[in-house]
This record gives sequence, structure tokens and C-alpha cells, in this order.
Amino acid sequence: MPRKQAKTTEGAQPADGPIQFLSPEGVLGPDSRLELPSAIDLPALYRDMALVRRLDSEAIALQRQGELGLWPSLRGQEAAQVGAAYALAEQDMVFPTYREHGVAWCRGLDPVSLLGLFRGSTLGGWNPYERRFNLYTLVIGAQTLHGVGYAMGLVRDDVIGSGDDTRDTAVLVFLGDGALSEGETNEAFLWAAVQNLPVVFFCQNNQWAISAPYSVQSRVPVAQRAAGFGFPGVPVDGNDVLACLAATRAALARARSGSGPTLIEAVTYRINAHTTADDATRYRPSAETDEWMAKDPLERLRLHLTASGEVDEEYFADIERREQELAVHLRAGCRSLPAPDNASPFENTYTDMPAELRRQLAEHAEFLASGQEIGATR
Amino acid sequence: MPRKQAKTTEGAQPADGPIQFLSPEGVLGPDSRLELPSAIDLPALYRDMALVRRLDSEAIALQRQGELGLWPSLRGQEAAQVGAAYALAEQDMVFPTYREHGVAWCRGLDPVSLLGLFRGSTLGGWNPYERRFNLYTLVIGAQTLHGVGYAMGLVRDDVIGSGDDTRDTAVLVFLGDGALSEGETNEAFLWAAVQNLPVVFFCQNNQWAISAPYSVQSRVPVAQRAAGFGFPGVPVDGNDVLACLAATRAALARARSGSGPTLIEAVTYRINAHTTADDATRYRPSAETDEWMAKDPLERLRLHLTASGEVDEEYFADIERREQELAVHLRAGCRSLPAPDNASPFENTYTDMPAELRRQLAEHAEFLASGQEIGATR
Amino acid sequence: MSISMVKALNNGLRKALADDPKVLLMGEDIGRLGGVFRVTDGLQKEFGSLRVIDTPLGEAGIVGSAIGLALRGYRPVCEIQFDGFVYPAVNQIISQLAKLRHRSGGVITLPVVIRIPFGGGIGSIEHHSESPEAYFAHTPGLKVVTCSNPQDAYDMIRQAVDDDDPVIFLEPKRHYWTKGEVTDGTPAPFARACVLRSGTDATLIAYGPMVPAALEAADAAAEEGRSVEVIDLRSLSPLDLDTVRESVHRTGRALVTHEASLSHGFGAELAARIQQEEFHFLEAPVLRITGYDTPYPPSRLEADWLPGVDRILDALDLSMSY
Amino acid sequence: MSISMVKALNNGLRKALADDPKVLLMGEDIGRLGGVFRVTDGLQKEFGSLRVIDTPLGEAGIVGSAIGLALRGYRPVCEIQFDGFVYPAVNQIISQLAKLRHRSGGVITLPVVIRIPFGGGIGSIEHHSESPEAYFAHTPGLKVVTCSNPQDAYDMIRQAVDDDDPVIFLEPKRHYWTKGEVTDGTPAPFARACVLRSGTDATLIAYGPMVPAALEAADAAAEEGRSVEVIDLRSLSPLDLDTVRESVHRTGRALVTHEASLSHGFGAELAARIQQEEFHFLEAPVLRITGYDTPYPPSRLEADWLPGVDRILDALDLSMSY
Ligand SMILES: Cc1ncc(C[n+]2csc(CCOP(=O)(O)OP(=O)(O)O)c2C)c(N)n1
Ligand SMILES: Cc1ncc(C[n+]2csc(CCOP(=O)(O)OP(=O)(O)O)c2C)c(N)n1
Ligand SMILES: [Mg+2]
Ligand SMILES: [Mg+2]
Repeated sequence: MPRKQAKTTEGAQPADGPIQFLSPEGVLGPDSRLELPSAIDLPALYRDMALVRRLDSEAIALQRQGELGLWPSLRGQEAAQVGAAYALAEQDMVFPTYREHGVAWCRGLDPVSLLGLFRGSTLGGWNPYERRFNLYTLVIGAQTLHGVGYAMGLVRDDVIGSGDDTRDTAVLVFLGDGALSEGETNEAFLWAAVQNLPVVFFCQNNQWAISAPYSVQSRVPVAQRAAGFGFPGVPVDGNDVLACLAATRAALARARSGSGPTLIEAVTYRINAHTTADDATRYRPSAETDEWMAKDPLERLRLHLTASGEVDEEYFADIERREQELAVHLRAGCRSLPAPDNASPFENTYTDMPAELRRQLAEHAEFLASGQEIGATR
Repeated sequence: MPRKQAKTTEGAQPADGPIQFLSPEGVLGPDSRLELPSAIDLPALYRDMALVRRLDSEAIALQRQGELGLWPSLRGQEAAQVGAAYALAEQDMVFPTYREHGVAWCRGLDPVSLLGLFRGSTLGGWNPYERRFNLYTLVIGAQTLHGVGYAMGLVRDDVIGSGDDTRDTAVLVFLGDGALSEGETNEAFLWAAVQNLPVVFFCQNNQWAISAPYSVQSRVPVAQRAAGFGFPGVPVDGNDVLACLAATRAALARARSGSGPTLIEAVTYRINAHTTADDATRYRPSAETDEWMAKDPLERLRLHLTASGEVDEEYFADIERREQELAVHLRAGCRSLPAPDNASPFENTYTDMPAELRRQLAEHAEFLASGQEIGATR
Repeated sequence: MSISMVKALNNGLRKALADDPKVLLMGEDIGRLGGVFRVTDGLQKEFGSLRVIDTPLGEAGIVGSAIGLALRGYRPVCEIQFDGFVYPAVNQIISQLAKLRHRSGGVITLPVVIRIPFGGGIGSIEHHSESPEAYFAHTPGLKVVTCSNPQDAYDMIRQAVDDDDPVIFLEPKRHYWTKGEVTDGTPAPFARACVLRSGTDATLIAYGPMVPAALEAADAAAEEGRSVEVIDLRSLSPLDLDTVRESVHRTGRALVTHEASLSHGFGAELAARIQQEEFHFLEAPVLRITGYDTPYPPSRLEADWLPGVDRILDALDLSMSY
Repeated sequence: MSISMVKALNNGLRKALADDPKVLLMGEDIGRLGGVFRVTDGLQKEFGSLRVIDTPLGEAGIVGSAIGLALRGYRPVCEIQFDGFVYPAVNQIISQLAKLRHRSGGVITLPVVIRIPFGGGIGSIEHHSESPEAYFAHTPGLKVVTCSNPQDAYDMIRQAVDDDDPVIFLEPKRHYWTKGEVTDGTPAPFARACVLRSGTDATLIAYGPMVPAALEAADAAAEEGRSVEVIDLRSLSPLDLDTVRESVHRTGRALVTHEASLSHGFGAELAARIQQEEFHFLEAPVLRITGYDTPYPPSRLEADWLPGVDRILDALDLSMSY
């Protein structure tokens, strides 16, 4: 593990460690820095984490079967994503990276729509306005500025600080630990700070940016960066769904009230390789992964739910059924994703296709049409 | 004055205010955070500040006379620049912006060489290796990364941490308050921090980036930014040449010893408009300028020198003579700066001129040669 | 009313701000100062600092947050202070602004305008005289336009704001203070080139900074009995090839002029198109009169380095000699 | 020895590192991992982490600090992980790297190499299949080269490192795993194009990713009795126009192919040059077979979107029909 501060030791937390309510052993306890969220549907949280994990596993399987070109696995980060997503109000806007399948799920996206990008049948896959969940952004850091601009729009729309929970709106921007090194991310922090914007930056510090451990990006914890720009940074145990939810909820409330931005560092771990195309054994010891497996975000909530008697066997059986349904849905959905139309790039480059592009499309169509014959002779 | 922390109140300094040894009234006193530098040639410091101010005034005059296209005045920032420059060892490398005429002067550059860029007769003007003073960089923030790379080279050359004062080397990078907002500057901070590089970032916070007050760039003091990246930020009274010298000396020593980077914030003021092309009356009240005039960096040292009896009238007369000489040198030098050679862009684009560029140069030369005749008929 | 291009742009932006509350201006020093060229003079006072925004000193931030604002339904008009300072924003422009419509299958529209004073000839220092138009014209998803006179400036800036696609709006800074009549009539179509002067012997194609020199060259040529047609392209992307072809088809000779370096400059595409489309009708090769393949020189050299009337006329001689 | 292009580059870089202690490699994931394409595999282990540097995730930082290293006497070789991620570095490349020699009146030399895997055809996601060569070729002060086979890869990467000018070194990623003979002989001059196949009916000009398709098309044409000369440009800037002219002068017909979008793509400059220099010898207009003027499509469309053998042959038909 590359960082001292990231260490979530078994048992008691050091006062300056990440905020934690739920220990890896499933013991629920207070943290002096944040209130334990009340009226939380813990069984629902666990169910969503489980389903999201299954979504991820199925996508990996689809990649192995050649149905997807690539898949960036979220495994290990279910608590961070589901916890953050549960804190969102419907009107809030989300700017994800390319790994927030769990947030997409909680936002109510059909998970099949997440596959098109990695299948190569689309560059997008869903309408970002419908569920207020922006398209995935692959260029590291770029989405942080889009979130900032959107938040500038919220200020101008006067939908912050009214006290009306169904009206006041915030932006939740996701980023990885690697994104902290891009200039654009730092510009986003600065703009958010200076304008006191209603934006929450949620950094999943999964300890790795492909093969680069966090120590390549920084010598101090993520949360400290925010202070340098003049807004709060909050480290939370990213494998504790309650800590993630509580911290994000507080930060979003702060943002909606007009009190400005927050940077949350969810200390977590990328259990799988960077993507299915990556080979993590080249750069990190399996012992490290094992260590983090022991802090599994699902397991600790399962232990807690079981011990507290809140759920019964039927609850787990129901989850298993839903997982099966999800798997079937994903497999069928993936294979029946529509092939992209050859005309679509031409049609979607501009609002109205310029004459030259029309000419090129016609040429392209003619070429494709003649392809059958030509293919035969040549 | 846009910032609270930047306020240098008359008299006692608040403990978290910028480090100050010499008050605007010329009273010398200790600051608990830094040792008052000993064995400093105060008369020399004052003399250089006076000469640098004269250099600046002469350049402004030359611009008014049409000899220069533009001039960015350093007036008000003499202490910051001369103080920082006095802390340099010969082997250290400097990366200036476009306003460090005072540093150039102390580095021993012929001040005439500073004029060519603003006269339009060159884009450079001096050999950056000779005095270890890089060319001016006009693109805000870009030089910060060059300084970082140079410092990476120092680490690889193994010229830090040996304890040998004539060998250990550091980099001094200048930047303005506006530069703090560029992504590249923040990448430079991050790289310097992670690699613990021998670089000192010297930010002259002159309160303005053209028409933007510091409050447009940040809601916290400059020095705090450094902490966000994990290295020290040191605020100093930028109008106190001793504070600037002491802080830079300490930071450079730290860098040379291998202990890593420092960001110094010299809290100062841009007395003149951004450049001779700018009209500051459009965006800032003259009362603000007046307030800062009262904290003039030269005046306080003059008061101190006079009060302490360290200098006599001849000393000031000598400075006046040198100023006159400098003025004459600048005026004559400016007018006799060589006109650039039409072939030089072609010759200096690549190490060896490619065939196509040779063809273009020949065409250009032919065109110019034919110009006389053609000009007559057309 | 005869006004400068700066004033025409200012009027156009004022009208855009007044007509649509979703229009915002953002950039460095555009508020209190009114921009270093005063194009936005008085607009912050009139429309407030929430609509005319003095931004931090970060071009990536300007364009990146403009994208976010557009996603929220705004129509931001960004000012990049000088041509040479657009490069920190290029990542947001090329990878995001130009591509989001395509990426989203047409769901997202980004009506963002990026105003850039461009070109040389004003005696400025490095990075203040760049001609980056080819970079943007080579980027699908962007529209790239420029104006050469106050009337077009006034009309086109409003058309750019109204356009639902991202527009790179290049302002020829050396003509900022040139005056011309500006009226409130029906503007020419946004993407249409304009034949400024008709002629029969050759077609001279120019845009933005070089248009006045092109007209001057045509005048001089006329004195020598040569009839030169002058086309002001106005829209660089999309390119109004019809207007160009129609002209060259008649004249059989084409010359293109721009300040940017020759190689891979805008003229290359024009030459490539014309030689292909009008192959049988060309009496001479398409000739280019442009800046050289060097970085922009120190300003004391720019008058010679930049293409001008004499070089255009030399090229015309050469063209006619075929 | 028959090795892949990846291995050839790896060998070339190893040799460069061994030959000169001032040579450094820097980039994201190039050390332990050996780069996402394994081009730098094993080099950090062999030369240490001070010489093969895993950098933070910032492309401006990579190029900007490479400039500083070069100012200190080093010869950094930067890796940009994918073509689409070079844009954050464009400000340092265009305003600093390309210009510092000129700015300093020739005092500063910056022997910086920027390696970029480029082009499409590997079924990848957005930003991983870009062809940015024209942006760089339009920037005076940069050299731009690309290789199409392991031997050139091995030779040219070392020549790039040895060169005292900044070099953008474009690696056609879809041929990374293509094998070929690599020997240690005297390499062809760095800036010279190469006639890969001689012919008499038409000249087909290609580079990097499109070279194999060009050769294949020439083969197919030969079966139809057409003799096509194939030129691999290798150096995009400076351009070896002599080789191109000599060929077109003989054949009277020229075709250019590249993956990048048509408008203002590399082919535009070639067409402009050829039509000017060989005006009287062209039997047909210079034709371009390129990507379309859209952003790169989703990978399921790329096989059709990208130019290929059939489109080249169609263009050849068209050329011959003049
Ligand atoms: C600007 C840019 N540079 C490089 C890449 C290649 N790349 C893709 S993911 C990645 C690592 C990102 O790490 P992090 O931000 O920690 O996110 P994670 O993948 O761990 O979720 C890199 C370098 C990119 N997508 N964008
Ligand atoms: C990347 C970039 N954007 C914009 C500019 C235009 N510009 C020149 S100086 C300046 C203000 C710089 O302010 P600061 O960094 O505080 O330095 P100062 O001029 O006060 O010394 C601006 C915006 C530039 N030179 N570079
Ligand atoms: Mg990560
Ligand atoms: Mg300033």
C-alpha cells in the first residue's frame, strides 16, 4: 500500500485517518467528524452493491467472450460508488469518468447502455439529460471542468441556497487519483473555489492509475489538495458505504446551500487490473490485493446485516435472483445492441450536415453499396 | 487591496502575515519565523534597487519615444526581484517571466539586451546559459515546467546535497499571481513535490493580473497552495528586500541540500499599469496605488540607511551618477540594437535548414531584392 | 453608420446578450477592462458580472467550463486574449468541444463560440500574431469563421452565437480599428463566401487579415489591365467550395493568400480541392501567397515576412505566365 | 532477425540509452509496466528509474519538463500514451518546444523526441485512434516522422534521438505487432522518403499506417495490369518533395492516402505541392484517399470508415480515367 494515510487499520481509526463508520469486521460505530447517517436502508444499499458487482462480473465475462472490446472493472469500489450515488438528489447532475458503472446503476440507467461504448457500437450510449448522468469521459480530468461549468450554470439559474430540497441542485464530479495530476483538474478546483460553486469532487483513490501507484502522483493525501485551493477536503473509507454516503450527502447539502465545493477522497482499491486489457501482475504484488480483499466493501455490510438480524435468507436469495435476471438482461442486451449506422458519424458531426460532408457521405454510401461486387472481383 | 492576509499593516505584523524585517518606516526588526540575514551589504542592495528602478523608468521613456513597442514595468517590485536575486549562487538557474528586469540586472546581463524583445528586434536577446538566466517566457505559467525539468536534470547530474556550496545547484522560477491559475503551473508544483526537486518558486503577488485582482484567481493566500501539494509555502513582505532575500536564501539552501521545493509568495504591488499598452485607471482606484506607494520598497531602505548612518551623501550622489550612466547606456544601446536579419527566422527554425525552407528563403531574398524596383512602379 | 470592427463586434455582442438571457461572455479581462482590445467594453456594466465573466487566468478552464455551461443550456461566448494563448485550451476544444455532439449521437449540442483575435501586423511580441486557423479547420465538429470588415463582424458574431455548433470565431486584429458602414439589414448566410470584386482573369481567394491586401492587389492589377476576382471566404469550415469553383471555373486561375505558414496552411486544402474539381479548367496551378515555414518573426521583420500586395502581384504574374 | 515493430522500437531505444547517458525516457506507465504497448519493456529495469521515468499523469508536465531537461543538456524521449492524449501537451509543444530555437536565435537546441502511438484500426475506444500529424506538420520548428516497418522503426527512433531538433515520432499502432527483418546496417537518411515499389502508371504516396494497404493496392493493380509506384514518405516534416516529384514527373498521376480526415489533412499539402510543381506533367488531378471529415467513429464502424485497398483502387480507376 503506497500511502500511510490510506491505511485503514483493523479496529480503531487514527483520528486523521479516513472517516469510517463500518469496520471491515462489520462493526458499526461513530466517527467524531461526521454524523452517522440515520434512516438509511442498509439492505437496499447492500443489494445495489451486490448487483453492481454482478454487473461488473458479467461485463468482464462478455469481454472474455469477445462481445466487448474492453471493460474497466469497478470491483472493490462498489461502496464508494453506491454510497456517493445514494446521496444524490434527482435534480443533481453527475459527471463520471469511465468507471462509474455503480453510479450509473443507482441513477437508474439501463446497464446495457453502459456496454455500447466498450463494444465499439457507440461513443456514448445514453441520453445524459434523462437521468442527469453525463456521458463517460475518457480523457483524464476533462470532465472536472464540465462539472464546474455546469455548476456555474446552476448559480445563474438560481437553483442553490433556496432551502427547497427539490429545487436546490448540485453537481457531483467523479475523478480518479491519477486525475489529480492533470492541469485541468487543478483548474477545476480553482474555479470551483474562487466562485464558491455548488460542486462536489468525489475522488476514488483506488491507489493506482494504471501501473502508477499513488506515490507517483502525490506525496500527500488527496484531501489536502483542496485546502490548497481554499475548500474542504474530506477523506473517507471508500470501502465503507456509510461513510461514503454520509460524506457525500453532507458535501452535496453544503453545495446546494450555496456554501461551496468539497473534495471527497474515498480511500479504496482497484481489485482488478486497470481494464481487461491490462496485466496488473506486471506492476503490483498480489499480497497488496489480498490485503484489500480483506477489507471488501460488500462483505463488511453483509456481516453487519446478518449480525444485526435485519435481513433473512430470503433477502439474499432475492438478491441472487435479481443478479441472475441482471446477468440474463446484460447478455441478451449486449448481443442485441444495435450496430452503429455508417451514416451516423456524418449525421452527428454538425447540427446540419455541411455540403462537403453530404458529398462524402454519398461517396461513402456508394462505396459501401458497391463493396459487395467489388469485394468479389478484388 | 484584495486580500486580507496580504495586508502589511503599519507597525507590528500579525503572526500569520508575510514575513517582514524592514517596516515601511525603515525600522529593522526580527521576525520569529526566519533569521534576519547577517553580513548583507545593505548599501549595495539599495543601489541595485535604485538602478533597477531607473532602468525601468528609462525603458518606459524609450517606449514613449517609440523606440520600444511595449514595456512591462517592474515598479514597486524592486525589492522582491533584487532580494530574490541576491540569494542566488552563480551556478543556480533562473526561469523568469517577462517582468524580471531586476533579476536580470543582478544576474549581470547587459540591460540593453532586455530591450530587444520589446523593440521587436528579437524574440530572445541574450544567451540563457551565459548568466544562467533563461529567456523571458510570455506564455503564462509555461516556464514553471521548464524549471522543473531543469531541476530534474540537476538531480540526475548529482549536483544537489553534496554540501559543497559552489557545486550544489538549485533552480529559481519566477511567476506571477495570475500564473497560479494555469494548469501547467499546478502540474509544475506537483512534479516538484513528488520528486522533491531542487526548485524554488518565487511568486510575486503584485495583486493584479492585468485587470484581474488576486481575488479572481484565488480565495486563499498563495503560500497555502504549496501545502496542498505537500511542500512549504512562505509568505514574505515583497516590499522588504531583506525578507525576500532571507526567505529565498533559505529556500534555495533547502533545495540545494536535497530537501525539496518551496513556494515563496512575495506580497507586493504593480505600481504601474500591466504594460505601457494598458490603462489601469479603467479597473483600479488610484487610492489603492497610493496606499502601496506609501510602502515603497526603496524608500524604507533609504530611510533605514540614512537613519543608521551607514551611508553618506556621496553614496547617494554616486548612485545618481550611475543612474545617469545607465540611462545613457540604455538609450544609446537601444537605438543601436541591431535590426534583425531577414534570413534569421529561416536559419533558426531548425538546426539545419530543410530544402523547402532554403527554397523559401531564396524566394524571400529575391523578393526583397526586387522590392526596390517593384516598389517604384507599384 | 461608420464604425470600427471593434465597435461592430461590441454592438453585435450587446445585441446577442440583450436578445437571449442564455448568452454569456467569459474570458480574461473582459469585464471591467472591456478586454485588451475593448471588444467587450461596457458590457459587464450593462449586463452584470454573472453574464460577462472575468475568469481566472486559465484557457482550459474557460473552454472546459463553457462546455459545462452549454450542457446546462447556456450559450457561452469565450474570449481567448490572443491567438497564441489558445493552445492551453486545445485539449478541451479538440477532444471535447468538437466531439461531444458526435459522441452523444446528436443528443448534445454545444453552442459555444470561441473568439480569438488572430494574425499579425500590429508590431506585437511573440505569441501575439499567430494564425492557428488550419488546426481548427482540420478538426471535424468545429465551425471556423473570420470576418474582414465591420459589417461582417457585426453580422457574423451574432450568427455565431445563434449557431448550435461550436464556432471558432477569428478576429483579424490588425483590422480591428478599420472603420466601415454597418447596418441592421439581412446578413449574408453564415457559411457563404462572398465575391467582393468580380473579375475574369484570375480568382484571388483571401479571408480575414488578408482581404484588404487582396482587394488592393486587384486594384493594382486592374491598372495593369488584369481583371482579378476577389473572394472573401468568411467561413473556413465549412468551406463554401461552390463559390470558389464557380469563379475559378470562369477565370481558370486561382491564388490563395493567408498569413499562416505555407505548409499545411489553409491554402493547401483550397489548392487540393481546386486542382481536383477544376482540373480541366485550370490554366495555371493554384498558387499560394503565405507566411513562411518559420515561427512568426520579431515584429521588426513582420512587414517583410507577411505576404502583401507585392507578393500577390508577383504570384499573379507567375500565374498569368502559364 | 524478424521482430515486431514494438520489439524494434524497444531495441532502438535500448541502444540509444546505452550509447548516450544523456538519453532519458519519460512517460506514463513506461517503467514497471513497460508502456501499454510494451515498447519500453524492461528498460527501466536495465537503466534505472532515473533514466526511464514513470511520470505523473500530466502530458503538459511531460513535455514541459522534457524541455527543461533538454535545457540542462539531456535528450528526453517522451511517450504520450495514445494519440488522443497529446492535446494537453500541445501548448508546450507549439509555443515552447517548436519555438525555442528560433526564439533564442539558434542558441538553444532542444533534442526532445515525442513518441506517439497513432492511428486507428485496432478496435479501440474514443481518443485511441487519432491521426494528429497535420497539426504538427503545420508547426514550423518540429520534425514529424513515422515508420511503417520494423527496420525503419529501429533506425528512425535512433535517428530521432540523435537529431538536435524536436521530433514528433508517430508510431502506427496497428502495425506494432507486424514482424519484419531488422539488421544493424547503415540506415536510410532520416528525412528521406523511400520508393517501396517502382511503377510507371501512377504514384501512390503513403506513410505509417497506410503503407501496407498501399502496397497491397499496388499488388492488386498489378494484376489488372497497372504499374503503381509506392512511396513511403517516412518524414512528414520536412517533406522529401524531391522523391515525390521525381516519381510523379514520370508517372503523371499521384494519389495520397492517410487515415486522418480529408480536409486540411496531410494530403492537402502534397496535392498543393504536386499540382504546382508538376502542373504540366499531371495527367489527372492529385487524388486523396483518406478518413472522412467526422470525428473518428466507434470501432465497429472503423473498418468501413478508414481508407483501404478498395478505396485506393477506386481512386486509381478514377485517376486513370482522366
Ligand atoms: C489525458 C489522458 N492521459 C492519459 C490517459 C490514459 N489513461 C487512461 S486511464 C489512466 C489512469 C487513470 O487513473 P485514475 O485517474 O486513478 O483512474 P482509475 O483508472 O484508477 O479509475 C490513464 C493514464 C487518458 N485517458 N487521458
Ligand atoms: C497562457 C496565457 N494566457 C494569457 C496571457 C495574456 N496575459 C499576459 S500577462 C497576463 C497577466 C499575468 O498576470 P500575473 O501572472 O499576475 O503576472 P504580472 O503581469 O502581474 O507580473 C495575461 C493574462 C498570456 N500571456 N499567456
Ligand atoms: Mg486510480
Ligand atoms: Mg500579477
